[in-house]
Amino acid sequence: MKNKKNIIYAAIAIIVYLLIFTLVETGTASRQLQNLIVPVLVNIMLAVSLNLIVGFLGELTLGHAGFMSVGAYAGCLFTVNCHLPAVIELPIAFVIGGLTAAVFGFIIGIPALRLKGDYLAIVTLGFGEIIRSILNSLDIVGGSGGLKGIDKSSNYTVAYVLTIITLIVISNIIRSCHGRSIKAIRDNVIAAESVGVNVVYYKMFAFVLSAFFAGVAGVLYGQNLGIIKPATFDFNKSIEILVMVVLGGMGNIRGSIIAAIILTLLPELLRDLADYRMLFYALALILMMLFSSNPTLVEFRQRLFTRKKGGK
Amino acid sequence: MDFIQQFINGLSLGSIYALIALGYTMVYGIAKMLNFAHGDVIMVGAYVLSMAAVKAGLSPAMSIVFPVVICMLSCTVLGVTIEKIAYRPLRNASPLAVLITAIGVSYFLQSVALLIFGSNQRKVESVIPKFSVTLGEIHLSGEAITTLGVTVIIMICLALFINFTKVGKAMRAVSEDKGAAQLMGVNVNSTISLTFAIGSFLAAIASILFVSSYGFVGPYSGAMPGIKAFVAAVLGGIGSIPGAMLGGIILGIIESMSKAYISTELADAIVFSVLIIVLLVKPTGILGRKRITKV
Amino acid sequence: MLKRFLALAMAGTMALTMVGCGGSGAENDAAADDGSDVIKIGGIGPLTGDAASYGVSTKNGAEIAVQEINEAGGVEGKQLELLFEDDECDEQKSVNAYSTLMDQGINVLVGSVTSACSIAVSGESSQDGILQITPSGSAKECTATPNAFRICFTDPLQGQVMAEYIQQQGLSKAAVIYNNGDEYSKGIHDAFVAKFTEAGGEIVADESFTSGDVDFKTQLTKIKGSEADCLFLPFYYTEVAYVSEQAASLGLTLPMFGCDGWDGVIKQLNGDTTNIEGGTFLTPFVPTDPDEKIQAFVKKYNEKYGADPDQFAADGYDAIYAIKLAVEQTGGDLSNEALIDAMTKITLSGLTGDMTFDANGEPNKSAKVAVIENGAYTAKS
Amino acid sequence: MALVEIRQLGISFGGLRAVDNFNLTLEDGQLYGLIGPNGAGKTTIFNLLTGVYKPTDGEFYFDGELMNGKTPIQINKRGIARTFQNIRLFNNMSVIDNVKVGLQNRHNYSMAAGIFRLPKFGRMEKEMTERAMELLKIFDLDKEADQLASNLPYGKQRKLEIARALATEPKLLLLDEPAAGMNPNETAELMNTISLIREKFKVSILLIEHDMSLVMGICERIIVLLYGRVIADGLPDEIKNDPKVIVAYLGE
Repeated sequence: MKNKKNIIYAAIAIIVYLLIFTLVETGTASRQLQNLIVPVLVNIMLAVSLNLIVGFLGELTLGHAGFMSVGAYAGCLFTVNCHLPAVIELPIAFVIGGLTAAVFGFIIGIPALRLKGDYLAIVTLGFGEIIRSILNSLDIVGGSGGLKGIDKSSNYTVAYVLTIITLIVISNIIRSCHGRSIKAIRDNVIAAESVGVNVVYYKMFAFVLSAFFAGVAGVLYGQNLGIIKPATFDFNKSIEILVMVVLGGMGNIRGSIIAAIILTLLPELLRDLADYRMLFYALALILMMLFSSNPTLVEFRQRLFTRKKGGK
Repeated sequence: MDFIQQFINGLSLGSIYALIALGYTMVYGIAKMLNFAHGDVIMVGAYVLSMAAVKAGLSPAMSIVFPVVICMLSCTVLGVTIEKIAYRPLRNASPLAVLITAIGVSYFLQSVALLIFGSNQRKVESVIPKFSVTLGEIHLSGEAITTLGVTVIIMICLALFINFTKVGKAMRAVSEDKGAAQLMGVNVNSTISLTFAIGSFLAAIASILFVSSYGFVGPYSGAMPGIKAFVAAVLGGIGSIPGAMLGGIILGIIESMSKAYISTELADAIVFSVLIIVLLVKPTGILGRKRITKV
Repeated sequence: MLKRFLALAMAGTMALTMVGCGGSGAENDAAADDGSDVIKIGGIGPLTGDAASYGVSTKNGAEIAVQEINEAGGVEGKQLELLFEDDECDEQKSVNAYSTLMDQGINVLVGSVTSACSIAVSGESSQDGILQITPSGSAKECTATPNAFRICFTDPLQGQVMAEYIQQQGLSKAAVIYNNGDEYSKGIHDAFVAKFTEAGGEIVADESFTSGDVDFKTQLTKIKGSEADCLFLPFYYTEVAYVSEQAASLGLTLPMFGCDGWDGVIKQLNGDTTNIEGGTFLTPFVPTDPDEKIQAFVKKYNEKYGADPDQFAADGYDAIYAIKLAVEQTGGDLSNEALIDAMTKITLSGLTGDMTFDANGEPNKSAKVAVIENGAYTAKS
Repeated sequence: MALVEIRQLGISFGGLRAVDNFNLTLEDGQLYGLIGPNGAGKTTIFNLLTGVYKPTDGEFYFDGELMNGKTPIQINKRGIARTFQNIRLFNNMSVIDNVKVGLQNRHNYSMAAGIFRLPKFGRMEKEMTERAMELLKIFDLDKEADQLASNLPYGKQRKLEIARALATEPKLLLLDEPAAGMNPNETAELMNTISLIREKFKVSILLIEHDMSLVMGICERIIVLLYGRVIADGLPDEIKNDPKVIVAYLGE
């Protein structure tokens, strides 16, 4: 039963890749879509990794863009200064970016041991802003102008492989005893401690792992774009990722993937609306939250769907 | 001399933060939600003020009173409307859903302002009569004195209102336990509406004093002061009225002092570091109440 | 289950819509030579977000140029069409916008308006080889690729020119405030500081702030306590307005100098320039310049958009005219190589001065100095 | 030394003396009851024994080892497990996963095994599933194994909490009002289950309960607490007739 499921997932992963491959290589897909493949995959990695903290560990953070930026800078700084062949350089860059971000994940995990809810949210927001303001004033990484001249050596295949690795690692962890410990902490810290779950270790672990993948996603982002600047990784970026997690469903990896795809493509599709785009995005955000969380509307929706499903 | 002037600069900046933080803390304390759109209500208030000031053409006294009243009315109505449309349906939803909605409202107000007023900042004439006090080399602007005075008065009024009136008691009851308050005959919905009305009224005052001090408003003018004030509220202990005041003033002084004596580039980093250190030492902020988890 | 299916279906449909409108991008070069009557010009800049005013101005200026050219019969028998996309001043969105434009088969690109976005786009556009003219991307790297040109000055150039100018006025102790979060401001600042000290001057106060700041009293108080004899403010007019008012309220009255981002400050102050009287800045464009061409542009802009144009609008306008000249130079050949080659051969007499372009994509043009006097900009040469 | 040796244990919250001079010796396999009116300090004693609170004075030895100052996690690893007065389940996890979290205390595999699905992962997960199902069967919860814990009826939630505590393979089990909110039938059933797990798992039990039929029915000895002090300690029959206890419960 479980094996069958894994085979299906593997098949889906391969089919999706082949689909992308055909669309891109035959030129069927528009430039716009081709160009969006990597950003979509970056966002999937970010959303899924944030879901580990927000959805599975149950802690609210508003500083995910901070992890992403640290990783992006560390990894891209390496590629800018080392001129190795891309095959060697790129994997090292991803590891460096991921590890650097993981170190920051560890540092930011410390307050998470003491703080909860809104307080943790504001502290992580603060951490993100601190990172940004330090990057802004560091001339060796280009200051506010950003780090320029990054080799654009990644492509959609690299991005796809990284995304699949992220998905496999995170979902396998979630469906292991370690993931159960993380979820137990989310549901009830005191009970988790009473049955011997090492709360400190697993909280730290979730932060470190989540930061690691955010860092890798950051490197990918930088390698794809060729330039990174501190202003990109602001509070709004963190919110953008958080919105993907919340819309996709907390603790729902598939949901995060779908939400990341929709929310990356949506603004691009709304380009025709020009000036009204942000307005629509804001309205969509409010309405989607109302529809997914308002008791009356949720009930209405469920009733609608149950009837269609034949009264299950 | 410089030091005193810098201290005063910090104080005047801090009193603005404190004033905005009072609105945050008020809403958080009672409704238990982070109203991320608070800063943007201030922005809307500033635009309203600028339009009302232009259209007036009344006697000198009225030309001050009229825009101020219009600004207060529209902010209050806006706040209550936002609560009714966006927040009330999510009364029992997860705090995260409410937070995202609040962010949505914030984006909404910003983009509406952008569509109506364009991206350029707009000059708003101060409604506070121009005066300033000069002691030797120390300058104290009229706006700073007014802001500080108004903030202190508002803080005292709010504290009295919450602690000694019947409505205030109802608010505290809602804050402790919505369900129990309802059983005790408190109308939870109207109490929270009232909270938003007061919060937005405070936003109106903040917007009047903010534009009087700085003179300009743009679609994104509310965002940064909003975040800073939010930090101030958390620093002082969110939900605590004197805490918001204290947090705002401390934040303003730290910001000013670190710009003056450490580094202008890293001032924001220092402000946030102080916040993090304070919270690590005292997880509920300086004046926040300790919450005990009962096992 | 159904919900999940719906979500998936939605994501799929969205992707498919994009596939559907594809195809044209791959045949871009073909489109260039198919003898159609339209030259498609892509434009990219921030139309929403913090930096929206720059993008909007550029777009407006470019639209006026397009309209003028089309009314005069187009270029080489072809009409111009401007397709302008928003990038919110975000590099990723800028590249997205570029791809969208490529799908629509643009022949030339005007953009992006801001530096970092422009650099990110040139990473893509250099692979396509398409002519890219950034109207206002002032960072050095904006023209790093062979296909990229710019209309405005570079940041270092402005800093150097202003350092020399200030010293010519007999001032030697400068106080500087700059925006640490903005590359433009920092670029001018760095070059200014280097040049100013090199020439024997002294920087007695070097202060910064970050984008979004509105309180400058701390920095100004520090400057007041220094021995500065002038104040250099290399940043945009929005913040300049704040600084000038707050300096006055602190009793700080030093002569003020700035950069081309100052353009627009008078409007920002509602015409009340008491606190910034005598402020001097470098600019390629002054709307009060009696020059006939400029007055005609200002009039049209006012009619169409109800405001005075700023330097961004002028840059956008000039970028379109540069394209017009390049197309005329090639005799209607819209291939990328021909257009890029033509760029180095044209002489543009634009709103922002007379200019030629070198093979590196840099404009050669002279700077004008503008002084704020009695509520208006006065050109000073 | 006995399994549990508690000597003059006490804790103060500010000026309030919540527990004072508490002594207890519990041998392997014994079942003690802890009773007393509300606010007497019963749950506080549980919190002291499980490391949630740190005692201000006295000593607590478990299996010959001093437990003062140990964290809840360390104490659980030494072999003490508990349930809670207000049920604390992992509500958004399935019933079987709740038990598995408890099992993980003894059955574990490395992170790498989890990520790469090494053979050890499959082996351990299979073993854990089997053990968990066994436990669930004892509490008649095996049919609900895949349901969310929060969807269980109240009585079953209490049982699941006991099952989860037992999964950590404790030597001492602390039950905080296990029969609260149960009807007489369910209580009787619970009594049987408690006797059963004593037999099967060879575990010592200390339980807090207000339901006298349960306390008198299964406890070997009973300790009565009032205002943080022990006022009586003895066999069920002695307690039943102790005038101090009657006064404490009924007033004079």
